[in-house]
Amino acid sequence: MQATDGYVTADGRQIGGVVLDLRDITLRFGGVEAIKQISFDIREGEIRAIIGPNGAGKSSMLNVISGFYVPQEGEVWFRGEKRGPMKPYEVARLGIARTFQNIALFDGMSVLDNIMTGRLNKMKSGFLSQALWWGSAEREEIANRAQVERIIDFLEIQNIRKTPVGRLPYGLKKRVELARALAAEPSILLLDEPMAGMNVEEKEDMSRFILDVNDEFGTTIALIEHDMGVVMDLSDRVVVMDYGRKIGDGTPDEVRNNQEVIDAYLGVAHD
Amino acid sequence: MLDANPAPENLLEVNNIEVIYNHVILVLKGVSLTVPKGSITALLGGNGAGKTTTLKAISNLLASERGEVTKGSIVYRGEAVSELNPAALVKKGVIQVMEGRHCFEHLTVEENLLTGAYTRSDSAAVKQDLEMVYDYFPRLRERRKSQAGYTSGGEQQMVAMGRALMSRPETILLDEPSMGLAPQLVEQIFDIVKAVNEGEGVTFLLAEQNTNVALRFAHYGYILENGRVVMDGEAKDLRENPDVKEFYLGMSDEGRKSFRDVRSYRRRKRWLA
Amino acid sequence: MMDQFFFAAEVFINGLMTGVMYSLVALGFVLIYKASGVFNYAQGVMALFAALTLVGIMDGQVPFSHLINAMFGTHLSNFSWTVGPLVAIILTAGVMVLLAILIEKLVLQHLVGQEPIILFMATIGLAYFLEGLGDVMWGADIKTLDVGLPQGISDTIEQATANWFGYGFFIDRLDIWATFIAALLVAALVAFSQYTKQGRAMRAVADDHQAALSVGISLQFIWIMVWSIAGFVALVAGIMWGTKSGVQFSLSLIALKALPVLMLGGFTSIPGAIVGGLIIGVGEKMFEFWVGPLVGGATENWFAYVLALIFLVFRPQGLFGERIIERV
Amino acid sequence: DLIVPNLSYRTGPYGANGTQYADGFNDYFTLLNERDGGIGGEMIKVPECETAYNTEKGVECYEATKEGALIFNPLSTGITYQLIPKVAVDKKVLYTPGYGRTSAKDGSVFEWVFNAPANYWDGASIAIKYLLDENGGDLNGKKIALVYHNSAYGKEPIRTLQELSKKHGFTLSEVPVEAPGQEQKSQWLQIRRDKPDYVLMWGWGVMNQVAIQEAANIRFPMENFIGIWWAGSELDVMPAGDGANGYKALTFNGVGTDYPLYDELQSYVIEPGKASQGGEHVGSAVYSRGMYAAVVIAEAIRKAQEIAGTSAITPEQLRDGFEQLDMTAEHLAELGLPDFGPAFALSCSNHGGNGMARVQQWDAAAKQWNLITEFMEPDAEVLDPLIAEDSAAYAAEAGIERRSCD
Amino acid sequence: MFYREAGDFKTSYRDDSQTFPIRLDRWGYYAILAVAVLVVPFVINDYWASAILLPFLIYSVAAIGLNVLTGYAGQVSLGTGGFMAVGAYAVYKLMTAFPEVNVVIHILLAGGITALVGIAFGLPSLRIKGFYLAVATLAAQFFLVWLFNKVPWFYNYSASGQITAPERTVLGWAVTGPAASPAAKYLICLAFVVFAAWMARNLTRGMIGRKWMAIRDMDIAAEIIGVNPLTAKLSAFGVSSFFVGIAGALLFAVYLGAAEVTEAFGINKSFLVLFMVIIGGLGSIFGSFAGAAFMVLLPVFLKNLLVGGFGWPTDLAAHIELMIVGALIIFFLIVEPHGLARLWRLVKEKLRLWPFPH
Ligand SMILES: Nc1ncnc2c1ncn2[C@@H]1O[C@H](COP(=O)(O)OP(=O)(O)OP(=O)(O)O)[C@@H](O)[C@H]1O
Ligand SMILES: Nc1ncnc2c1ncn2[C@@H]1O[C@H](COP(=O)(O)OP(=O)(O)OP(=O)(O)O)[C@@H](O)[C@H]1O
Ligand SMILES: [Mg+2]
Ligand SMILES: [Mg+2]
Repeated sequence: MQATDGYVTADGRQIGGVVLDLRDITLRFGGVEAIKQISFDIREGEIRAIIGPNGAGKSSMLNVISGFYVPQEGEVWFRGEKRGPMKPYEVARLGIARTFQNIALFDGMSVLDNIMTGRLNKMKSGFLSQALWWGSAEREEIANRAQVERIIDFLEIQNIRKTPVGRLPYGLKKRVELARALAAEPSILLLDEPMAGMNVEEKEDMSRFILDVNDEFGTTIALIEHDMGVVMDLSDRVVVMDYGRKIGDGTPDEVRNNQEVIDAYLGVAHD
Repeated sequence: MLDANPAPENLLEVNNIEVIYNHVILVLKGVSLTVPKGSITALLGGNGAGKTTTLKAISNLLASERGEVTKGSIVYRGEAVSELNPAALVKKGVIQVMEGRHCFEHLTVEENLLTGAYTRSDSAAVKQDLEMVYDYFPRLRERRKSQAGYTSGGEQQMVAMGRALMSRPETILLDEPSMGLAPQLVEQIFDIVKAVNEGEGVTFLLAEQNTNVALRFAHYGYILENGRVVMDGEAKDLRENPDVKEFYLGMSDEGRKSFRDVRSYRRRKRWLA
Repeated sequence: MMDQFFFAAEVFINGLMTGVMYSLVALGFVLIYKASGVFNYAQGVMALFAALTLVGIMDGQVPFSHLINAMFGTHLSNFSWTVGPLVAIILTAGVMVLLAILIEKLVLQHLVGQEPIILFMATIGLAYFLEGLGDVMWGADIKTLDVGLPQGISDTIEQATANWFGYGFFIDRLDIWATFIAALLVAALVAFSQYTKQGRAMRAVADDHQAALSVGISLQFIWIMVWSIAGFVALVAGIMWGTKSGVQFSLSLIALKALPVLMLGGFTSIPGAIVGGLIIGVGEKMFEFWVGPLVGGATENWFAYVLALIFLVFRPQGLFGERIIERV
Repeated sequence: DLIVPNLSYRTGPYGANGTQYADGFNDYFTLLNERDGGIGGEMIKVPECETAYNTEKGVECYEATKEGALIFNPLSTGITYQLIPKVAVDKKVLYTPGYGRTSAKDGSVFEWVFNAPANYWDGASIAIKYLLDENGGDLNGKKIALVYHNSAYGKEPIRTLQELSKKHGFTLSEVPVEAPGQEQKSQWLQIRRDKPDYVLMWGWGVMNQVAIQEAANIRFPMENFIGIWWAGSELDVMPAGDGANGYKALTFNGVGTDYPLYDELQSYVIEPGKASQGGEHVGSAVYSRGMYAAVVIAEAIRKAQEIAGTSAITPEQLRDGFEQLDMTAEHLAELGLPDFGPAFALSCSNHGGNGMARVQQWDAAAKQWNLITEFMEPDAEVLDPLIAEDSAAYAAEAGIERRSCD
Repeated sequence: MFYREAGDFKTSYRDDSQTFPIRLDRWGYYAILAVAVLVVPFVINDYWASAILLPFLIYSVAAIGLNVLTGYAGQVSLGTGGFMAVGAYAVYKLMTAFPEVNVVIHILLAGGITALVGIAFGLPSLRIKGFYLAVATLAAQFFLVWLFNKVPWFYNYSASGQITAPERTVLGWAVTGPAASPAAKYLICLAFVVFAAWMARNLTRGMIGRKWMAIRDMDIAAEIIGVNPLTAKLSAFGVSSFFVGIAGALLFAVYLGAAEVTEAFGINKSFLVLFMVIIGGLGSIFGSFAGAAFMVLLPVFLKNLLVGGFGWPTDLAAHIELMIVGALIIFFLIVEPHGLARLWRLVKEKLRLWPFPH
């Protein structure tokens, strides 16, 4: 549909080539076929939404990308190379970070520590140095802490940095999760329902963060969301899934007017 | 609700309660609300406002989170209930659908629904209700034999909702029923709420972030900020309130704003300060 | 040659029987784990406590006699009566129910919703307490327990097998009884937990305390019920092991023999407790018998665990345990 | 006052045995205090401290009671090993009759430790000697199995038995039982298969009861089953009921209450209600052994007072008392315990006596132990080199100068 | 407001991540350390050393070790006794094989050897989780004890299988063997405790610690955000066993002086250290100390009270002591399930607010 080396969005951003290409993915759990023969791609710098009814297989798709589920069939291509079987932590090293639908923060740790874990692939000091808190370990800790503090400022969570995350209300947890993902300075950010359980005001905040990340760092974003307002406003292209199949793929406007999508998901036409 | 003649059919009254977690964290700072029989009352407010805490205080589920009600009283059908254990409260007809699903992971979907009917002994009627739930949520019928832990987020939400309906309650406390549900299903769930409310006279107190939908279906609403009720009124009045419109419905004078445009300066609400 | 074969068969059968004895202890663990996700460290001590109480009642011992004597300078030891086994068993079961109620009221109730390791720790506290209580109540002597279960080699089986195979099998009559009793218990418990409302509620409680509360399941009731049943199972285990080796402190240590059984069968599976017991029993006996002499013997303790460990590497939830749900 | 702490254990897996021993120990000193006003006019104080058979608690008890104490008797091989180096520094006497470190018999290395009248190696040797007597002096080609508690204690006799098997031509098989020993099916099936002529047992606690039960189960002839003295209490045989009839065990003390001393115990201690724990276990095998330990200690104190010319003796003086102790048969009879223990004499180099013990047999119908042999001497020819070797190794390891004993 | 942090501002991230960010705490700890080093050695006697301080210090090291594994990395282990035995036997073999080398090096090496053994037994943790893992570590416990009991090489072929620590000196002071003074033993243990606590603190405040905690709190999520479970879990097993091995070495060489594996390093040790960690507080270094103090001091205190104070017979006292210890464990769990460390923090929070309720 678009030129192979990218396209320009309505608001004038330049979108690059394909960074992540999923080809004919099929994923089964015993008898349940969660994903059936799905192919789609994600391009450099774009905001790509994945939508669909509950149980359509959206989260499973993200799990396939993160390497947590291994599809029975199909291939994942990353930056023009076929990705072999990879452990999730190896995928993380490729610069793919994510948030989770059912918040997966580390409850026993403070907000600050949670976000710091996001930087684990950026910190290289050796075991001994850490054990003795000598030289590189301390310097590195401080340098990374400074980075994290920037993210904390950016997401406006300064006042809770030392709070254990277990005590936070839902919405703030989502924000901390985003912060943790951002701390990894990912090139691709996968967001699984980042705005569930938020009111409009908070969704606005979240939207602002997502757009800013995309803008400032050029981060590619894949986004699952049920709020059509958000999806339609933010995303450049949308994939629609239903019962594990892909039933639509295109710009928000194209999807919005796709009859199959309306029947399966949107119900009444959305404004 | 400051009527001159207090409605006698107030099913639930929460009077000025304070909740403290872990002996030190004061979360609710004097919340009062009343839920008339047969109504749908919405509890709105941002993250951390204290909605969940309020609901848990009512259903006495705070103890297991090391929280306690330190002041105020909770009256259900004219009877103080803060000393009852949660099971006794369910027997009285109050059931809560907890935030974040809380399914029994290792039980199948069907077993989950059946535990909802734990307090009932009319097995024939239970069977009927099971069918009713499956009719409300056809997706669950398909997955009846799978372990709830392996169903998708939305499916789990349906299980939680269905499970509550199975107890044939008089009052349902619903905590964020729309969270994580596809738009059509949100409508559908609220339609179910409405149907159950109108058809069977079940009273609802629901905490909701999706103000838009909530205010469309509710009769009355309370807005909670920072552990206090900052505004309350008939749902239709609230819908018209300009502040509510801006902060909870995302409307400006020109209609709905695009999420892309919120990046510029925004006026912060200052109801409390 | 033939003798060797029969001998191996005898070791095998005796292994099975030993396994059943282990299972009797493991069952109590499974029940409580299933119903509350609590790993009840005190199960072994409960067996000891039950057996002590049973003997105490049967012999008409004055409970707390040592304490009373020490405080008031009296010389109490026994009442003038003794109690028949059946009545004593019923009375002891009553004591175990009472104990369950107390445990719920004083311990579990206050720990609703805590992490499993905390509850585990609480049961350790309980184990200490019960151990002390058992000693204070009934004294620390070794007591002989005889509720009329037959003991010793079964002559019938020996003669029959001697006639058939020319090799008389030695099988302990107590073990045969244990097998019967275990089979009965397992059948009853499986039926209870899978097919009754309370059984379902019990599994629900294990999954999520809060959610169980929110649908109106009374944790209090479920816990008292389950701990009572587990107390009864402990009593059965205590009777069997107490008959075998006298009622004494070491009885509480059989819990350690039940752990590999549990692990292998799966913490949540009642049939698993039996199958696990059989595998462990046979495995450790065969190993001790044929490999033990080569490496110096006394291998049973660790071998049971290593055997279980090998199974776990392939099935991390044990043979019949519920799948561990891993999702994000 | 003379302080003789009683490091006892009345709880834990071995609590039942420990209780009886401690009672016997206490009661004898009570008797001396009540009847004679102590020893040489000094009252004996016996502060008791619970060790639960646990080494760390044992050390705690030792430290807590050592102030002013003369002598320790912890009834645990593990605790003994802890205390051996400590008593040498603190200069306290350690008396471990029938347990502890065997080579402590060598007084030139273990200045402060005494283990008369017999030790484990003596026990092993005497058991074999008894079997030799039974078999007309020839054990050639016989099979003997050793069932043992898989711990330091249980392993003690192995070396000795191996030496003896070389000397007498029997084959020895070793069958360890992991503590606590509640389950011994495979061990006894093994014995059933190998059909040894005799089984010896070094067991403690529940292991004994189960072993005797299982032996009865496989119809092992009980009279060919011999336990060490710690596997020879009523507690061990009672649970097996009639099955245990004929079981034998070594002992170095008398059993039952058929000694003149018990009359005095009855009138001075038990009847006035001063008996430890109400006198429930008076006359049992382990009670008697505890009492016997107290008798030896009392006699050593008496001897020390005699040598030192003072009644308020120090531990050093007590050590000297032990080293000159001569327990003759007559002396025992004077104490009201004729033939209760072996006659033995100690010296600077010999802290273990002559190692004599005898055999007792269980009569299930009468529920009592009967002594069936006289005191027998162990095979010094085999034991002495072993002891010399082990004590030399210890001396080298711990850097101890061998004391001159001339 | 007895306890204040107001006015104690941090101006650099380094200050903010230090061990005791609050000035009052910092001074408190320095004061305790000063007393421990400068006063205690001069007043210590045999009883205090043997009955209280040595076990307290040594078990603190073990508890820190187990806390790393269970409290920080979330892997429940019941193999502590076995790993302590590895430390003890390793130090014994080293001490007897290389008498000329300083014993401090032996102890550290013993820790290292234990770390290797711990890593080997940690391998199943990659598949096995929760209580299943706890029970699986029992395999290590029983196997190791059996091994040390069975293979005479480990105990230098001594007749009874006991091992006895020869005398070794540090800076001219005997620290092992019967002639070691209580003060010398105390100081060497104290040095290792301080070293262990400091090192554990460093590890847990840095990235390694965060990886452990991430695995503990939600292992799948941790893996997806980039934690390699293999290295994280095995490093936890390694570090934990290192400390536990040191504790075992100290327990044998400095405290007991002689040991027999079945008795000194049995399953009860594993449970004891686990109790300390849970009672003290999982995931807290301070908790390790609190738990060790609780489990070491309480029985001694109760015994002295019941037998010494009330003059009860020892057996009754021992039984009732068990009941009281059990009841207290339950009581503390009910008051604060997260252990004494959390209780202490709560008290501080209250003090900060005092006299206001919240
Ligand atoms: N167990 C707890 N311990 C301590 N603080 C808690 C606990 N649970 C909730 N809180 C605090 O109570 C406040 C109110 O939380 P609550 O969950 O009631 O908010 P909410 O209105 O339901 O928010 P959301 O819309 O995000 O669910 C929050 O600030 C939260 O940090
Ligand atoms: N590990 C698993 N084992 C078995 N079935 C699974 C597993 N993970 C997902 N499923 C099933 O696959 C289907 C797709 O699940 P998925 O979580 O991807 O849905 P989703 O599109 O994210 O839905 P929602 O919007 O409700 O979150 C569901 O029916 C779910 O039950
Ligand atoms: Mg999803
Ligand atoms: Mg909420």
